[in-house]
Amino acid sequence: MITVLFFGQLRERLQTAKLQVPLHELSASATIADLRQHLQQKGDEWQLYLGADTCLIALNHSMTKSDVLLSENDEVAFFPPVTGG
Amino acid sequence: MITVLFFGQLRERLQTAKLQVPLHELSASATIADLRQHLQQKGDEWQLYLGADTCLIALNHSMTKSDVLLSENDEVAFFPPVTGG
Amino acid sequence: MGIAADDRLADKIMVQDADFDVAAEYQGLLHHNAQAGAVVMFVGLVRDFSHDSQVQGLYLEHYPAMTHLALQGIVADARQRWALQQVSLIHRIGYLAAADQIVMVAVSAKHRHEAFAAAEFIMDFLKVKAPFWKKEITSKGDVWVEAKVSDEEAKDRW
Amino acid sequence: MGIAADDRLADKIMVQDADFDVAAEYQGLLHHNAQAGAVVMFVGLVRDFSHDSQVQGLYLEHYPAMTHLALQGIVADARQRWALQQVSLIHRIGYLAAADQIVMVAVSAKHRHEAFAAAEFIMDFLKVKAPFWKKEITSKGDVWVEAKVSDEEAKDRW
Repeated sequence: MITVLFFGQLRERLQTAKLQVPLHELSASATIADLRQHLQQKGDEWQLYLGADTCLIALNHSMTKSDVLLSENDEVAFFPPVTGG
Repeated sequence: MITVLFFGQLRERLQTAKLQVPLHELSASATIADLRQHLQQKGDEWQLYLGADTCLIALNHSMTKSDVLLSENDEVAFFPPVTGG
Repeated sequence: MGIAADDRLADKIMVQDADFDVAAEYQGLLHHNAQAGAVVMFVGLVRDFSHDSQVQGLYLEHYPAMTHLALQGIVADARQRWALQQVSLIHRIGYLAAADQIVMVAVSAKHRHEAFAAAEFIMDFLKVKAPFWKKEITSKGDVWVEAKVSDEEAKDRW
Repeated sequence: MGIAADDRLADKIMVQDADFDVAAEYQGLLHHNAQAGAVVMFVGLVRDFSHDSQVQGLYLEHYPAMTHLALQGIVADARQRWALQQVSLIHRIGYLAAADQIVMVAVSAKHRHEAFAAAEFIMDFLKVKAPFWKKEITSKGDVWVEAKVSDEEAKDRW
């Protein structure tokens, strides 16, 4: 199972803070890009907001890129550019 | 009258904190360089320590260069590189 | 409530709702190390909203499982680049009003250049790498703060 | 005893024997301006002499008629370069022991880059332009501290 989290404006727009995706629902050797495409099929908002170039990704609490392979029990987070400090 | 001050190691080496030089003892249109040469004639220590390239000069409380003209009642200070902060 | 971690160098990294006391953090930094020749402290504050009377405050959301790790990573990167003594980094979350303190970084080092550079580096990376999001609470609803291109550029200087 | 001057922007520039309180200076800086988004404070301290047990303390001599003017000029130069809110600059003179505070500069601004740059600029210029001289008091006599080439280089970066 992959745990997927959303933060900030993305969480509000998708009206979702957290969801889970069984790894077997994705293609074999699935990457974060595959997960993202899978999620974008959930509806127009998902297509639009998860498709944004500015969308950042963390894998298991570290910033990462779309081409990284997923493993069972991974935690993936999608969020807009950060604005702390 | 020109008031001349010395600070830091220069004050200690010359054993002088302050002295006064009548402007008329210097050449007409005397510069700080002329004052410095005049003072260097006071003895070997004066020759040596006032001749140092690193010696800094302030005229009326602002850093300045040797080629500046002197006026009556000027205050000239000679000192080594500063080491505050 | 805060999440604290002291690594082997006793860095203090906190993410907390509560306000912080700059004086206590300064004393704490010096207490750990009597060799400090230079201390640089940065405090980021909520600017007065008087230019826009609709804004009533800020809300700071974060990614709890990631935030502390991200800050630790930034401090570790700074330590790779400069010889530092102590580092303290505190970031607040939750509701904040005008003039409230948001973030503090304090760095001690033997020499001033290291302390200045590390403090600015930590802030520049925090601004684009640490998972915090600011929302302005206004009388007409909430507005997410937009990321600034200048923050990305500031990071790229290093 | 101190020599104070408040220019039109209420900068605080002090040359004094007495110690200073970083917390009070920080509060004073904010008190003058509720618009501050960024505060950078630098404190320079007497490093521990334990590497050299002969050193017992420092003595800081200055050129009283010039010091305050020199510091004012440096702060004015910083204001020419960056949009700053308040500036506080305090430098101590006289006898200082290990771990004593020597100098503090605190700058508030809307944005962090201005505050960082101005604080470091003021320290870099103070180090080579303000008429202070340090002497180490040792059990074998007094030794004047040598100026560092790196300080001249730091100033030339600006």
